[in-house]
Amino acid sequence: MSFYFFGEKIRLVSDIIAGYLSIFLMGIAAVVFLTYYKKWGALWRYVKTTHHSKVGILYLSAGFAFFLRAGLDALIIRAQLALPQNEFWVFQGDKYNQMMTTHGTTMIFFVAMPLIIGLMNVAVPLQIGARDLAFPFLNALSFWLFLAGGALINISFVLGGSPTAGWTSYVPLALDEFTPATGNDYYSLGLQVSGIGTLLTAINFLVTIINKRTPGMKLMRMPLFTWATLVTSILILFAFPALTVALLLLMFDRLYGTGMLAADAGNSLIWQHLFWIFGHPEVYILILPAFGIFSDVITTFAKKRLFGYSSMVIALVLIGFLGFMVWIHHMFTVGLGPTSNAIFAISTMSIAVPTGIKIFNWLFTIRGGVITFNTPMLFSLGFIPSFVIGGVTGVMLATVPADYQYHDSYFVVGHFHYVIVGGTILGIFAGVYYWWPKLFGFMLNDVLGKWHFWTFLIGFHITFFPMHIMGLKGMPRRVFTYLPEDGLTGLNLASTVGAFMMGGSMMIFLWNIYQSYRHSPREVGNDPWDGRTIEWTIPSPPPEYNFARLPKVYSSDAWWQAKKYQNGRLEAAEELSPIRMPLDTAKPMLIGMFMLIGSFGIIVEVWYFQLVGLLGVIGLMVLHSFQDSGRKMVTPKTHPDEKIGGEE
Amino acid sequence: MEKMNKFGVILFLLLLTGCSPAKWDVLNPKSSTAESQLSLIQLSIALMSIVLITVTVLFTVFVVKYRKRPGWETETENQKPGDKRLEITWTLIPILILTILAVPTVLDTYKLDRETKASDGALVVKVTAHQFWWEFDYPEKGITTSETLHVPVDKKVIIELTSEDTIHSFWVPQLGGKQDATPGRKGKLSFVPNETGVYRGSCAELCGPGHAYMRFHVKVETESEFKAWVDGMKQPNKTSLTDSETKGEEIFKGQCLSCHGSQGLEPKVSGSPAPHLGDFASQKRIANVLPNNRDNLKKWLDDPRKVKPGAKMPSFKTDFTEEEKEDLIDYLMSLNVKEGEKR
Amino acid sequence: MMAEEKIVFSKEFTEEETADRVLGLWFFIGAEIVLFGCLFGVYLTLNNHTVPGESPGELFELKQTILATFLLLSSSFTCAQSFLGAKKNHYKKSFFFLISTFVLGAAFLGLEAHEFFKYVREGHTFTSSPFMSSFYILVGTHGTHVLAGCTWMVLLLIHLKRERITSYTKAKLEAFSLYWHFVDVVWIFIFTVVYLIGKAGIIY
Amino acid sequence: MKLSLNVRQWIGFFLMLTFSGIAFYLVMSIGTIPLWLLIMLLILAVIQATIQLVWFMDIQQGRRGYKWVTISSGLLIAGLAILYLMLLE
Repeated sequence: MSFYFFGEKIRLVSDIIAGYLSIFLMGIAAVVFLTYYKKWGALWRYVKTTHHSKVGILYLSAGFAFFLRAGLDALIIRAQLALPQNEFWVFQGDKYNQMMTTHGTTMIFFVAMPLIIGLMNVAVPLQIGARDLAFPFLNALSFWLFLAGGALINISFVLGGSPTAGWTSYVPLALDEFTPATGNDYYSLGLQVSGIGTLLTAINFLVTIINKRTPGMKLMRMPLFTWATLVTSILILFAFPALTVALLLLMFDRLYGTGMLAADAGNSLIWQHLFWIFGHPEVYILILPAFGIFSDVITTFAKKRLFGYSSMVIALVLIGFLGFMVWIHHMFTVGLGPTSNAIFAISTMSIAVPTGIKIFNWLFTIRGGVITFNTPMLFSLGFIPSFVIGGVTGVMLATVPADYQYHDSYFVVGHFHYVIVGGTILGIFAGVYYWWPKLFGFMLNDVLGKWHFWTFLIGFHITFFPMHIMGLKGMPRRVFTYLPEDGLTGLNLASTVGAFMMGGSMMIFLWNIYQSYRHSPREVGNDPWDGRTIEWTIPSPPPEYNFARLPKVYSSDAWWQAKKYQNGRLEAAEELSPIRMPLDTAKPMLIGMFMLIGSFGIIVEVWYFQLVGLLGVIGLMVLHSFQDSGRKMVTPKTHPDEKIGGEE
Repeated sequence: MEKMNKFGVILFLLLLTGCSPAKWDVLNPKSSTAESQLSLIQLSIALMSIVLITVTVLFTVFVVKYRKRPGWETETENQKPGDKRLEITWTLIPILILTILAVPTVLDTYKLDRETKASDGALVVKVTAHQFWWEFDYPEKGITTSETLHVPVDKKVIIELTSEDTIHSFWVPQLGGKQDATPGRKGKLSFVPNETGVYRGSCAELCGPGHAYMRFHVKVETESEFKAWVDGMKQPNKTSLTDSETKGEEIFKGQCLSCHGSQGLEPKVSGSPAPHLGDFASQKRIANVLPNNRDNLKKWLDDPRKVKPGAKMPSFKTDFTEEEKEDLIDYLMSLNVKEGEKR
Repeated sequence: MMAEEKIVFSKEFTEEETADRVLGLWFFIGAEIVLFGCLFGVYLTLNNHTVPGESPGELFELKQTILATFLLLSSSFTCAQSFLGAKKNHYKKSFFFLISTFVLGAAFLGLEAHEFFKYVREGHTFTSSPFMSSFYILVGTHGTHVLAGCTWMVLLLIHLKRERITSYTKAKLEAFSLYWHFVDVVWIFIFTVVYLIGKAGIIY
Repeated sequence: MKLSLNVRQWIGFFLMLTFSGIAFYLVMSIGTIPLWLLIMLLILAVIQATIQLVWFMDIQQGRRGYKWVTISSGLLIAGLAILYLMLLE
């Protein structure tokens, strides 16, 4: 059975039908839920919001939704690889490549990035004492562009097949000569649209952190998560344009018949350079914010100042700078010559120095502290040894001749999962558990949290440690199967078991959210963790203007100092006065929608969709130009929990 | 606790696989190149173990010692928020460790490059990657083959790589690290095999749906065996054919030869669109997927793409009668390079 | 406990809001530098991937390009003057120079469109060779920026006409002038690297 | 004597026109470019860009340091990209 959808033949085979069914059922469930609990109004308020913490919640929830999807892809991949020459459902050959590509692309661009950006949205303005980001409208727009891009990549599976060329999408394989199905068009357009959103976010955070700090919050007094956000934003700012150009070339080559990336007419290596000029900083875009989260969490739960604050900051900046100087190490086997390879091997190794400084500073922050093992702290402690494994294998990969052996083998797969899961994902969980009470006013259950942590960590090691050995035994990455005589069966089976354990661990997390939502006590107060930074001075959840009066800050760990020496009160930097807040608007959502329509029109080559998309986006932007002066003047009242200013 | 997990995992895996690291391909090199790569791997593992152990020990000690417990309530506020001497120490020691690693890395990188460029009497093999098979062309010997690369032992081999379609990557773990085969570019790789045997090789760069089965073997032979094989390759396959084999040969000439070359039937030209079948009968697996036997061959002829996703070969299910298929299979199963024994 | 809320539409921006916009635009320009840098890199790489009968030397008509260059450089000057006028609260000067900027920008676009049509008529289309594709993408991306700038100017002119010079229009004009000058800087390099050097060819 | 911004912009305007004209004239009269002319053209372009950056993109308020930090970082990465892409040929 099959039908045509804008010229693309869609064959209704079992997995596609399952895809349609699940979309349909989830849609129905969502509608029923929203109607039954009368949540349409709340949803609409979220759609219209431009407020940083609500946009943060939107980012987090969309990110987790994509996490479930990409996790499902991972389980499919592991099920197919469990046994040699296995035939799990339909996921061999092209279908396996679809799963592998969506898993990678989604996890990086639509899970790790939005979850991190979500946490930034939630925490950064609070940490620096700002009312909102510098450009709230732009912030909402970034979210909806990201969602539009993510939606494009995700629906491609049921509209003619997902992209198949891996998340790196190397040409010539990704050109229409070798992958004529629309999958890779969805890749180029989806990443382009969400990339614009990410770039806007970066500009937004840069301006916010530079211009919007509360009086006394000097750069060298900022919490480490804010520092990490600053450096990350710089990386995004300069890395994403390279991806934009690469995707532009890919789109023109695939859809408009140019030959810039083709092997015979053009030059295929242009793609690899542009992609990795973006791609390596991207790795640091993912890990630096996690470093920031760990720094904040570890200081809070060890009840101790960060060891070597300034060297931590310098290390962050150094890692960010060096992140741009190492991309050739992804291309050692291309044959660019020994000089290139040697230079980039050394620059790659040198990143280990600032990273090492950070690790030891964390260790010495713990030393002499009073450690409590709450869930966020467990995730941060689990990170240290796990990430060090990923780090040392990274140095091993930098040794060029040895990398000829590791390159594109399962050793690399093991390495980057140790870095991304052992670093970024653990950091995200630590951050979510840590800032959850600030966001919602209740805590996540600690016992379930610990179950979540231990199952996740053990599952993680069982899944990814064997991969190093598989690589050393000669298993290349991105293969959908292997032969019985390869001697890889036991390792792969173990890895599959671990993957399903991690899947189960995610279920515990979801159950924890539900349980805590139902049963956790409300009114946790403004400082449930006995925190150190100024986000813990205001009520949870914060009022929309965050700080009725901005605090005056005299040191890093200002709130901790205030609790110790100032009777738990921070000096106010201003009198109570009306605050200019942005207006709610649905325009960002509509721009995202028109972007989606327009990009979809480009993919299926239907001119009227393209026109509608273009006119819609331009029209809304023109409209916004005449409405951007609207502000809400909010007169704040001090909250009893507010810890800024003298006793009232 | 973490540490225990990791040890548990490693132990569990070793039991499960029942093998020792000495048998892992990369750690069990059979050529000069792979040996020098292994020595770097060992050096880096040793150096990195120092780092890993230091961190793990400190981590465990600190977490256990400073956990909150009755009797451990300390003033954390007045402790030093940093220590320049300590921080300089853990900046300098990593730099030292990395220098120990960087020097041989750079030297080896240049050494490998020099070895690859110096052609001093080496055997040059032009390797062309196709979706999803490898073509091995010996320009000095005037022969072309696929699936199994034959090389003599203790003699330098230079592999010149290129690709016909997408990017592939040539990897034989036991003989040395990989090099990309990029269309429109030349990649180069060299090694001196030092032990006879058959080694597994594979494509390491995603090249399409059939990537997983884009494998090959390298057969390292003694000098005389290699000579015999080269001579054998230059001969027609077989002098006397049975009836059914003759019929099969006719079908082969009519239907298969336009894509597949076969030794002795047609002059071998490099760049043919499908693998060469000169020694088909000696291959372990059909198209690297199914064990090579008559039943599987029939399965393959009926629907190649079902057996190997993305295979370029069309289905011959309806083109031949059952009888013709049997004849063709008879013929294919007779294709073998009988080294030195031939006419 | 509930905070009072009042919605206002004020045509005055605080100094903070203006500073945010200008800083944001600087960062945007930083990203654009990398974008155009990559496009230049692609163009220079594919420079000699031509088909017979087309090469930069045979294709480019320098006389038209120098005219376009003069137009755009002048528009940059008028744009700066317009902002200078706004700074001195000189409405008429500001408005006049902004209109001049728009006219010059539009004329530049017209010339570029004319040039592209000429090439296409001669058979050098977007798909005829990687060289042509990368040329159209580089110059076309710049042209798109000019077009976006012209659209932006139309909006600015309406704002200026309606609001006269306020902190609100000044902030908008300031952001725009940064953008417009940057687009001009890119053109200087396109003119030199693509047209001049391309036309003459280099002796190695 | 410090010139007013207005005067500087007039000077900059005429300088830019002159430099473009010189570059145009040189190429038209010399033809194929020897190395010195290549360097000359690039210098002329850089001077024009600098005039734009310093005299035209002159924003007195806000944080001016970030202007040069952003531009130089952008140029560094763009330069690396151009260098490595050109090395491909």
